[in-house]
Amino acid sequence: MALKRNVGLKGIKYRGGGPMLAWALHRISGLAIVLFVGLHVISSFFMQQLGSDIATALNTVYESIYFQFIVIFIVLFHALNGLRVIILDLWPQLIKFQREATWLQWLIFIPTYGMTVTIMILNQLQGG
Amino acid sequence: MSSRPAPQIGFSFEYLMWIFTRISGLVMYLLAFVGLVMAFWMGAHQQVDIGALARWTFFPNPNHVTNTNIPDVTLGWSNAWWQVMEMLIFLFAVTHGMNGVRVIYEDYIGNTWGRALGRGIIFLLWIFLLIVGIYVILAS
Amino acid sequence: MEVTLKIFRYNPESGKKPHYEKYTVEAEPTDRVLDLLEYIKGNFDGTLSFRRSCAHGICGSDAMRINGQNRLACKLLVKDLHGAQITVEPILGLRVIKDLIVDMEPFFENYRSVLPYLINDEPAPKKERLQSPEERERFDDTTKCILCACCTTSCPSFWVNEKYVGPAAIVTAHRFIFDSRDRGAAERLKILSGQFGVYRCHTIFNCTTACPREIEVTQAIGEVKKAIGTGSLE
Amino acid sequence: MSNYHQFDVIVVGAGGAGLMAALYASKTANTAVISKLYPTRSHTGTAQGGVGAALGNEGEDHPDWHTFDTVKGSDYLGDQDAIEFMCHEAVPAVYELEHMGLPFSRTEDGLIAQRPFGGHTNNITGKPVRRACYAADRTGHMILQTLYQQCIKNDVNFFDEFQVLDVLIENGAAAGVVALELANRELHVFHAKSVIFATGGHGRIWEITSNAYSYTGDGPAALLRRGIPMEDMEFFQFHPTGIYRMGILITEGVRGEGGILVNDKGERFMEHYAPTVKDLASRDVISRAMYLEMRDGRGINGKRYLYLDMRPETVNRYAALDGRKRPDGSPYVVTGEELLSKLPDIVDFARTYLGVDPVAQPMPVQPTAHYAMGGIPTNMYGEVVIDEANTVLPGLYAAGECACVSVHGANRLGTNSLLDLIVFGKHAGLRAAEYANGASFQTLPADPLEYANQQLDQILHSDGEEKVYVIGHEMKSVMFDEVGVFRTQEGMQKALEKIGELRERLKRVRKPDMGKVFNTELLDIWELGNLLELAEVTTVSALARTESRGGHAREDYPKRDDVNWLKHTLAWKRNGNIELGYKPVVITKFQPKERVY
Ligand SMILES: Cc1cc2nc3c(=O)[nH]c(=O)nc-3n(C[C@H](O)[C@H](O)[C@H](O)COP(=O)(O)OP(=O)(O)OC[C@H]3O[C@@H](n4cnc5c(N)ncnc54)[C@H](O)[C@@H]3O)c2cc1C
Ligand code: HEM
Ligand code: SF4
Ligand code: F3S
Ligand code: FES
Repeated sequence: MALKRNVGLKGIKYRGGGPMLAWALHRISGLAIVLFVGLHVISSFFMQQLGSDIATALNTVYESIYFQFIVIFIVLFHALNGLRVIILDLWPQLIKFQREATWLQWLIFIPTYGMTVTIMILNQLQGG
Repeated sequence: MSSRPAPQIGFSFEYLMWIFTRISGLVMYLLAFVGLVMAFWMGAHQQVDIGALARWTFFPNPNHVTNTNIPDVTLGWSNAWWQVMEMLIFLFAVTHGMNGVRVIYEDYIGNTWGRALGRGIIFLLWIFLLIVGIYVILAS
Repeated sequence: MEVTLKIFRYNPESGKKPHYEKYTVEAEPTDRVLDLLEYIKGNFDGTLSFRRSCAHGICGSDAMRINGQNRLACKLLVKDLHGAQITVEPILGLRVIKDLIVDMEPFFENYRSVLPYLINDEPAPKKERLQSPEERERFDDTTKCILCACCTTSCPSFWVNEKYVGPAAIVTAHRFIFDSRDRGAAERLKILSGQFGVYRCHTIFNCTTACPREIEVTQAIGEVKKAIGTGSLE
Repeated sequence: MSNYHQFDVIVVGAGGAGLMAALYASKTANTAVISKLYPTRSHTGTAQGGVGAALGNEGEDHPDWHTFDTVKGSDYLGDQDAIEFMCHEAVPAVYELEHMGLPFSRTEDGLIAQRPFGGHTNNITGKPVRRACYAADRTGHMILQTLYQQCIKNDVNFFDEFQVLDVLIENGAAAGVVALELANRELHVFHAKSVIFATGGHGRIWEITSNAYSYTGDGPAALLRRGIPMEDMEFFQFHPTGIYRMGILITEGVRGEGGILVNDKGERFMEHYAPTVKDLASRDVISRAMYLEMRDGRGINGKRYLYLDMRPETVNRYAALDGRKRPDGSPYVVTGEELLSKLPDIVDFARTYLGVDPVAQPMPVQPTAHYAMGGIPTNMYGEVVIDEANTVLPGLYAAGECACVSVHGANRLGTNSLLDLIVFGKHAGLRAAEYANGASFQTLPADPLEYANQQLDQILHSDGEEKVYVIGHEMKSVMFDEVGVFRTQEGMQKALEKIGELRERLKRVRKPDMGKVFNTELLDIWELGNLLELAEVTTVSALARTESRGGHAREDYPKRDDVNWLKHTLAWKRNGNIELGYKPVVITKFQPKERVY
């Protein structure tokens, strides 16, 4: 008997390198944003209609600076990686520059995210 | 050396959703860009912190704009134009996102039955989110 | 130099679970991994099973996962691995029959599903059909495919769903879709625009990295996606 | 019985010859192909340079020139009627491949591109002619893929990973084959009216070889055991340019595009051995020249290899010296990119296996065992003939490298093998179907599996000390040293003794894998048995032939001897001994002449 077709967690060990990681992050970030937006909408609804406590609790989480670090990371990554994917999809002849595209993506991501986070921390410190 | 008939453009569901994902991605960029530029134009530089700005960029809802120092900061920011803007971006984001969920689900599900079931559930969720979201926007 | 091979072992008849076994051999830096496997089979354990034929990367028999990446054992030299331990495992996403041998049938079934042959019912001329060097160049890259399955079995989309036709089948389809002599593009594009066609590809690029023939697999898939959208075969 | 199958035509082997035969046979008869490898893994896929046909797309050419070149290349041992047939059929056959979808490289006018190859000349000027139709440097790959694709299109039946062990011959006619299913070690009987063998060559007999692991001569060995003779087995081609120590082939196309061979002193030594065509002389001539250079200490650093140089500056310098022109009359000048686009796989091989960039550095090469001219005797319709009088064995056919028509005689010209596959594959297929449609099934013997079962049992019950791996290596090394490019009486005698010893030792191999699932060790042992069988036939045939001709070069008999040896060898295995017989060569238009290039 042959073994069952079963990739499971072995796939994670596959050394796909950068592009595979980017895809995994894109997928996770996309799901995370859906979750984030979805919960936010529903909690806003409850707050508006019932002034519910759950909503306030959730908002506290959402507005905490640590959570915002994460959310901004996720959104920024998803948006930039998505842009790379879109560009390569619409002009497949550029796919041979995929490596360069990935570099460029991080080149934009790191300063943008870094700056945002720094300003937020500075503001936080000032605001007390 | 030889001319051959080009195939007709095939409008398969998979293709339409695929191209929608790309287009909606670009549209969100555009809308966010407008939101960001106009926020600055309205004086965001002095009025809001960057977290709020980020949230506004994606969802230009005045509720997202807070500033402990200026009590009525959102005054100029809440009007019909922004409601339309927010609805648009919300529509695109939720549709794009729920379709993404569908794609992920269908990557894993091969059989027709499971696919139909999944599509049904995701479709209902999508409608539900849209209704609730638009209600919230209009009511705020 | 001395290298240790850690090899995935599974024998369906032994009743034992899959496990890894280690073998230490003396190797030249210019030895192929395949040479080491042959040596181990010949000297230590004759039951070790794997497929191979040409031994120079052109028949596509010996795709396996070496140090976590899909490679042809005959196209990878010891010196290129930079390490004293080499892990050898079967490719992912196909049923393991024995040791490094997997069931290739689903792979070939996907291949057959994209009409992998020239379609042209117009009466042929007495001599060759003409084709300019540029028209020939258009699909040159994808004619190199040896159906080794390195690409398809490195693709996470294929791992989770073997009905996805996979990069290898799309590469074959590409080879015909962009051949100026072919008339079956519409039919193939229709198949590939379906549920298990090109849109299961999320540009993960594992396939391109894995391809031992250095085919720009993801680009080929991208061109097919684009042809579906634009209806143009430029 | 689920392991019993019945087809009109059975094709054993799914390389170029097998698939071509299957395509044609399946048009009118119920046909199945049995192959021990997945069809696309067949050795045809490794062929690089091209398929020969006098299309005349890039300069004047005629099938008759092709015929003469082939006769001359064969050192006059080829049968001239068959050669003429093949060279004329070549032109429509190549067009047919093109129509099937084969992506040939193209000329500016959109025609099939052609390149020069060793031994192919303009019969008037003696200069090389562009006759090899190519698809970059993967012509065989494209032929194999295209034919397999056509088989899919036409719904041909395949039994992949089934290894044929035995052939059934009843009442003097073919009755079927016995095959082992690799996946579960079960034996199957394939009952057929016609059986076509297309199992390829047996180059694994030699140490340094361009041939695949699967090249173990299963077809010829099975037939030999059933009383069919082998023809011209002493003629085995050593290709001049194999990668040093690995044997991986560097196509003659490299020299076709202008590459040259140099020795340690940096000399283009082929000038001395073949003044007119130099590096494009036929393969036996070049391999021998290389051997002599190395023996006289002019190997690179005194070692046993030489350089193959295809750097653009070298190519251009010698092209200018030779006055080489492009088809449009302009001088021949190449760039690195151009070479790269015409020979991408070669560049890849050199980079991978040698760590050498061939556009910047020369490649170390040595002669490598390459092609079996000899094999199962057939006539030009693919029918197997079993004696000096060319008596046909009804229902049995062979085509491709395992067959000996003989169109290659004592030495095959490059590009003629792929041609052989498609021409004789096709005709074998047609004949086999025609025969099957007019014949009835032979009755099978009471226990068709008897022989195979008994042999397998013997291997499985073996419990000695010997290792297959070691025995195999000893055979390869003695054959390469003693029955290689140059041969002597003594050396071959030594080899023969060794083969006898190894055959005995093979009976005492250590206990093999007893499993049923993909028992590849069992097959390795079986295949080594086949190789030893054929090594013996090769050596016995070679010992008897006291002359030098084509691929068979004897130091003790350096001259060709047309008076005594212008004849084909036939070798039978009878009661454990090899018996030899001879049959005449068919000569039509060309009387034997001295062969100079
Ligand atoms: C590296 C290389 C380069 C070459 N380049 C050229 C070239 O440029 N031009 C040219 O004309 N020729 C060239 N040749 C020669 C030519 O490629 C071969 O001679 C030819 O491809 C042989 O084809 P075939 O159909 O006879 O056998 P193959 O293609 O080898 O097929 C043999 C088939 O038989 C099957 N088989 C074998 N044993 C069994 C068994 N026991 N049971 C079931 N099935 C079995 C195998 O699975 C396989 O499918 C080259 C050869 C090599 C090795
Ligand atoms: C500028 C903003 C955005 C851009 C450019 C963008 C771009 C993309 C692209 C190109 C894809 C397809 C990836 C693929 O096929 O591999 C994608 C997938 C996805 N997106 Fe977005 N997106 C954006 C915003 C969002 C938002 C706001 C959400 C959530 C509401 C979201 C959720 C998802 C999900 C869930 C997927 C599916 C992921 C997958 O298939 O792996 N995206 N996005
Ligand atoms: S595309 Fe590359 S990796 Fe995939 S099957 Fe073909 S040769 Fe192998
Ligand atoms: S790895 Fe898979 S997802 Fe696409 S780019 Fe390659 S086929
Ligand atoms: S053995 Fe042929 S590709 Fe490795």
